[in-house]
Amino acid sequence: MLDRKVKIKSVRDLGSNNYLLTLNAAEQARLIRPGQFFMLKCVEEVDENPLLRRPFTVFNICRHARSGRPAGLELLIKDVGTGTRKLVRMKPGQIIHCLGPQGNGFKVSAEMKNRVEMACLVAGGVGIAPLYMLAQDLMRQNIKPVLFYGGAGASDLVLREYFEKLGMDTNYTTMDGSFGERGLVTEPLARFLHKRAHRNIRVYACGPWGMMQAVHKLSERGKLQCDVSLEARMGCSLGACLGCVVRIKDPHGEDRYLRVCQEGPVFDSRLIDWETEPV
Amino acid sequence: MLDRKVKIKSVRDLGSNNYLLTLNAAEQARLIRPGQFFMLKCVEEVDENPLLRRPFTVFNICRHARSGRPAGLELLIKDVGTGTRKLVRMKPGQIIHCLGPQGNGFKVSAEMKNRVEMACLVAGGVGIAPLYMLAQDLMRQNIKPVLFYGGAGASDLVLREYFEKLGMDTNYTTMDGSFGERGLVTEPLARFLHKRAHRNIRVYACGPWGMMQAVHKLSERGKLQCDVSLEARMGCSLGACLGCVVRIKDPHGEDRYLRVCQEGPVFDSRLIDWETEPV
Amino acid sequence: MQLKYIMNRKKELLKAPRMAVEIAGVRFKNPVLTASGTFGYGLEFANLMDLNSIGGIVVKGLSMKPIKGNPPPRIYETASGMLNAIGWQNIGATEFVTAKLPGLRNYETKVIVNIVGFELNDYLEVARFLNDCPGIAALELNISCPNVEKGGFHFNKNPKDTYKVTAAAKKACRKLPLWVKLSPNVTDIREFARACEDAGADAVSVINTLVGMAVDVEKRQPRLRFLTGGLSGPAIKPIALRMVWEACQAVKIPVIGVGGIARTEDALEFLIAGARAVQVGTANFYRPDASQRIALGLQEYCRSHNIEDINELVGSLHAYE
Amino acid sequence: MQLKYIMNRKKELLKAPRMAVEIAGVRFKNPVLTASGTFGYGLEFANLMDLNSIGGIVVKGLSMKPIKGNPPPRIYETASGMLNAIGWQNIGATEFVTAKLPGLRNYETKVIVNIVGFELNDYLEVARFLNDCPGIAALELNISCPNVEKGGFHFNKNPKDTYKVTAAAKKACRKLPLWVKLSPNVTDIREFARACEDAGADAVSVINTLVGMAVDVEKRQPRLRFLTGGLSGPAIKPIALRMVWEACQAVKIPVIGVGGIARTEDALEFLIAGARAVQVGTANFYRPDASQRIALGLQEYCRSHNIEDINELVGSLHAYE
Ligand SMILES: Cc1cc2nc3c(=O)[nH]c(=O)nc-3n(C[C@H](O)[C@H](O)[C@H](O)COP(=O)(O)OP(=O)(O)OC[C@H]3O[C@@H](n4cnc5c(N)ncnc54)[C@H](O)[C@@H]3O)c2cc1C
Ligand SMILES: Cc1cc2nc3c(=O)[nH]c(=O)nc-3n(C[C@H](O)[C@H](O)[C@H](O)COP(=O)(O)OP(=O)(O)OC[C@H]3O[C@@H](n4cnc5c(N)ncnc54)[C@H](O)[C@@H]3O)c2cc1C
Ligand SMILES: Cc1cc2nc3c(=O)[nH]c(=O)nc-3n(C[C@H](O)[C@H](O)[C@H](O)COP(=O)(O)O)c2cc1C
Ligand SMILES: Cc1cc2nc3c(=O)[nH]c(=O)nc-3n(C[C@H](O)[C@H](O)[C@H](O)COP(=O)(O)O)c2cc1C
Ligand code: FES
Ligand code: FES
Repeated sequence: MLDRKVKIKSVRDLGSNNYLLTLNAAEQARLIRPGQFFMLKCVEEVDENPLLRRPFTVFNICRHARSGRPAGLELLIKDVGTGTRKLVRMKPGQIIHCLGPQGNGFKVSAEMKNRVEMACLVAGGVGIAPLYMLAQDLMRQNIKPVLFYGGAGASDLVLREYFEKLGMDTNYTTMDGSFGERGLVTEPLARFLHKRAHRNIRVYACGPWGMMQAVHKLSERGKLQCDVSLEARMGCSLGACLGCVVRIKDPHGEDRYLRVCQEGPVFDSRLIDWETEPV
Repeated sequence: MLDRKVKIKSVRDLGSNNYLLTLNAAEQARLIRPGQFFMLKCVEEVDENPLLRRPFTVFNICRHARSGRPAGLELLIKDVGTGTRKLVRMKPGQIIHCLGPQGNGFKVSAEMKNRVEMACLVAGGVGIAPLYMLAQDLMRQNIKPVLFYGGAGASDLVLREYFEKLGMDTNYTTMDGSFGERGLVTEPLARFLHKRAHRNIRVYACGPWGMMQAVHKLSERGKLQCDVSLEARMGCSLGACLGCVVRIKDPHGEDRYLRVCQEGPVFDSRLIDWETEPV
Repeated sequence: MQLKYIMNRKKELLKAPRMAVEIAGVRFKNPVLTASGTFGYGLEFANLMDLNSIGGIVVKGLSMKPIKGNPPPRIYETASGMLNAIGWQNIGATEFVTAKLPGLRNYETKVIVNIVGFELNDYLEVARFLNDCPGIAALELNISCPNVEKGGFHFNKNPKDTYKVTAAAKKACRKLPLWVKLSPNVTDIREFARACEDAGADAVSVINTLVGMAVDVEKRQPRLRFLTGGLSGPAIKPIALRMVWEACQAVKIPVIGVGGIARTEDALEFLIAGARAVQVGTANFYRPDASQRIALGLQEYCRSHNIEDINELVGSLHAYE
Repeated sequence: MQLKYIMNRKKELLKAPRMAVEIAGVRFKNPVLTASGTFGYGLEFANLMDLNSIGGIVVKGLSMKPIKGNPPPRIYETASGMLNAIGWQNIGATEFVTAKLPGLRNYETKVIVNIVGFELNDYLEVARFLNDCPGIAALELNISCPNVEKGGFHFNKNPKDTYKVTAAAKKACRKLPLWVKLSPNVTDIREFARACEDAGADAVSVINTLVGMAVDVEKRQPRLRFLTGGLSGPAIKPIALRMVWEACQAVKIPVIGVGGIARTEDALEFLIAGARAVQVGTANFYRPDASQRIALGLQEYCRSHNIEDINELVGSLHAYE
């Protein structure tokens, strides 16, 4: 974990309030594992509003053309409020404070390939962010990733070409039917899992709470392990403020709180108390 | 008085933390009298810090080359704190809220030339701001303006070339002796007034409180009318908050408060209670 | 063609949300007022916004005789807020009635007069005087100003005194509804709101400013000559909102929300928390048409959220189970 | 040449301002501490700043047994501030002493333990326990946390209760200096500071958070599941500073300033107003090395203002005549 002032390389408008932010943060890019995130100060000056940094997952590491060495971070940012708005309105060359990488990402290990045949990556909108590096990691372990990507309309399915270029199977859904199947992303996922009952499939999900809960239920029904990448309002990302917790229901019915910034953001979906949305 | 969103045309660095800000505010430029000021929101967004607008005198009106019609405002801005810093760091094309013209400026009338031979314009540092338009007005009435301009060093005597181009007599002082006479601006002024006792001279001063007080005393001694342009922290500039007052000592020794934004910023120096600095 | 136009217009009108609220029998065309001391006597803003667009104007605190106020510096800006120690400078009730009120009567906006006093009798005197002046919709008893050496603030230090001054003032202005403006500088605002209700107040305005201070570290001097001042602006909004919510739980009379309201969203928070109306204060200084924008914004919100009557919104907060 | 270098170096050292302050016999190398609940157990920040650069660390409020805390959402950002309703989540005193304190002892920075409790006995139990643990410089009695249903906050509602809990706690931790952390949600902080002093407290920390609230206007739900939360950050600085100044007028024991301190200038304001030391809170979140920067900044200020000893600055405010 490092706290650095980094330069904004570019801000690309992807439509539907989504932006791809590229940061010149080579030093930090070298440390990243899929699913980890960075805390960005959404303004140049440290005492300006918003005060608190905002968490964003790394979408991709960009690399030097020749050496292939990490050169910077690519972050997918959806403008949803004051902080994100200020961030995406910044100009190349401007400086922001960037702290990370933070959190426990997805654990993809070499021995996993013996147990896992296939991985379903389920994204709702900007929840796509952590899944690209995860897909690459899985492929390196010869685990076949299949993408399930849902949004309100076609324009919400940003950056899908990245996944297509990896040669992945993709399933798209939109609520308005403007692209892919009309309806919820859990529908094709349910059919997919139903057809492959008793196969060793691993599920990964990131998106709105309700969507992740639905994916969790499908996984439970199929007795599949499901990892979800959660969101919570964060004060510090250092484990100090205890502001970012999610409620955990342990097997004995006792509840307790884990910090999304430390014990997460990726959790086994069976741990989560799905009745208590943390945001 | 108008409240407009205006575009920044340019920000010119004059050295020593002074900047010349040009605003595309033709509509408002047409309304100005010398000594009036504008309230600028020092940030683009209205709910950002600093919250309150900041007052700045108009230094000059820039005009269309051909028609000679007012095209915008030139303001001399010294970076002394958060608000001014944000303002001078803005880029051409950015938008700010601009309210004005506000306040009572200098009253230069046609009948004045019968009573007044000559005018001493006394400036301390950025206090030069209201004096350029005043000098032009005086010259239009055939009253000869003489400039007394003091600063800490040569680089504080910004924009003096504007006055020289008008063909005015100028007297410069610096505390470090790097330009003009070494010492306080009141010294050459005192000599000047002493040599011309019993002449109909009018004095105008703008600068630090202590300097204006000294000029006031010199004027009183010479029984000359002296107008000072005061500073005060302003909440609204509309006469509503009562935050910007200066203490007035009336002839009966009773004190009361006048609003710098409404009854000022230009006051007859004899009115002022010089013991109570308003900032 | 014309008929169609009329029909459409009628539909539109039917669809237009009802924005009026009532406080103690007085109807305000919408729940947006301006806060005392931040909008002068109203007319100062006539060039910058449409005074008719808002529900009401609460004018600067008035005493019977003019008050000079505190020596400067009187204001200082802080993070998302400002301190002020104006000290009740005002032109006096007589001058207000002769020089300002006639101008205000040209607008269809309700005028509420905030009244100040050092002692009980000061309040009563001005209340009695204004009671008979046409064009005033209500009085707002300011017992919560922290910026005078021995001002009415002491009436807001314990609920018994609050009761006393409120009851007496209520008697003094029988014709006019009486609002009481409460201080946030207390341990429990509910006690004070209840004291007002018990004493016959028709509404409470919550909150006045929080006492604050700032220091010039170069001069090692207070930033305000009065040493302390009242903190206002967006910085205090969370505190004001909490107190409004508490007051709403404690009393049945209407609560008027004040403190850090600068945008439509802020006003909505207060209404949802239970405020019958809101007052826009410090925001008037940096955005002179803030109150008009908020009034329009509320209407827009109601329209887009299918709320037919703004009163549906009042107190509609549903807590977590 | 070398001699000259040594002489110069010596001069420099002689010139270096003395930054240490003393509170109840404990020497802090400089007056900058971190505030409870905003710096975890200290070690979380070890990678991001030099823990040795600051005077002390006040760790997260501890109870004897671990506490789970409140359900989320627990925090929300507001204008220049934030609301929190953590609800005393902590690992418990035993775990702290075995798992955290040994790591902290590797630093030359004083460790102060903030203690929480629902009832009198909770405080005494943990105070007694910590009293015997080496490596703790002082205890800070937190009777001012607004974020637990029936937390110690009630000890801060009237001075008598404050006296009672302080006197009892003082007895329970005879070996350690006792600081009491006061709530700003009161009518007169002086009464509470005096109660602490009378009860034998060695210092008071002023202030904890102000109770605030925020509403999601789309969901019409509170932003925090606990409904209300404690407001902290730059927004509250003017209030904190005023209360520190008031407390300093009221008591002779040292006052430790807390509330919205994010920059050197903020710390200076508190010291000049009379605080013997300051605590940096919310700023740690958005600038993890804020406390170190402030410690350095204070030294720089002293140097450039020819202040030989930082204690000269303490209480050096000169009011207007
Ligand atoms: C570990 C982690 C990783 C994240 N990664 C990404 C990422 O890669 N890309 C990305 O765009 N976002 C990501 N987020 C979410 C992102 O941090 C928030 O969108 C951001 O903090 C909002 O800040 P703001 O100031 O713009 O919104 P605020 O002004 O704080 O909130 C504005 C409004 O939006 C609501 N809101 C807040 N967050 C969200 C949200 N995520 N979706 C919808 N509404 C919201 C708030 O409740 C509020 O009503 C991540 C969050 C976490 C915890
Ligand atoms: C009628 C009027 C006309 C003015 N015209 C001009 C003008 O033409 N050009 C111009 O540059 N300024 C002018 N000023 C002053 C200008 O308004 C202030 O410098 C500005 O408001 C400071 O804002 P800030 O946010 O940068 O400083 P703040 O952050 O508010 O203050 C920073 C620090 O500087 C101090 N300070 C504030 N104002 C001044 C000052 N004027 N000089 C020195 N220290 C100060 C403060 O006390 C504080 O310690 C005028 C003021 C008035 C009342
Ligand atoms: C400069 C100034 C003057 C004020 N004068 C008065 C007053 O005369 N009477 C009163 O009841 N409140 C007065 N107030 C308090 C406001 O009416 C309001 O309660 C407070 O500022 C909080 O609202 P805000 O945050 O929207 O400004 C004044 C506030 C300011 C900033
Ligand atoms: C997330 C959070 C947790 C806190 N926890 C505690 C605590 O456990 N004990 C305590 O005495 N104060 C606690 N506080 C209050 C701070 O120590 C401090 O008094 C307050 O935040 C004001 O300072 P600031 O504005 O610098 O943050 C907490 C504050 C925050 C923001
Ligand atoms: S964000 Fe502070 S503990 Fe997780
Ligand atoms: S600035 Fe508000 S009255 Fe002058």
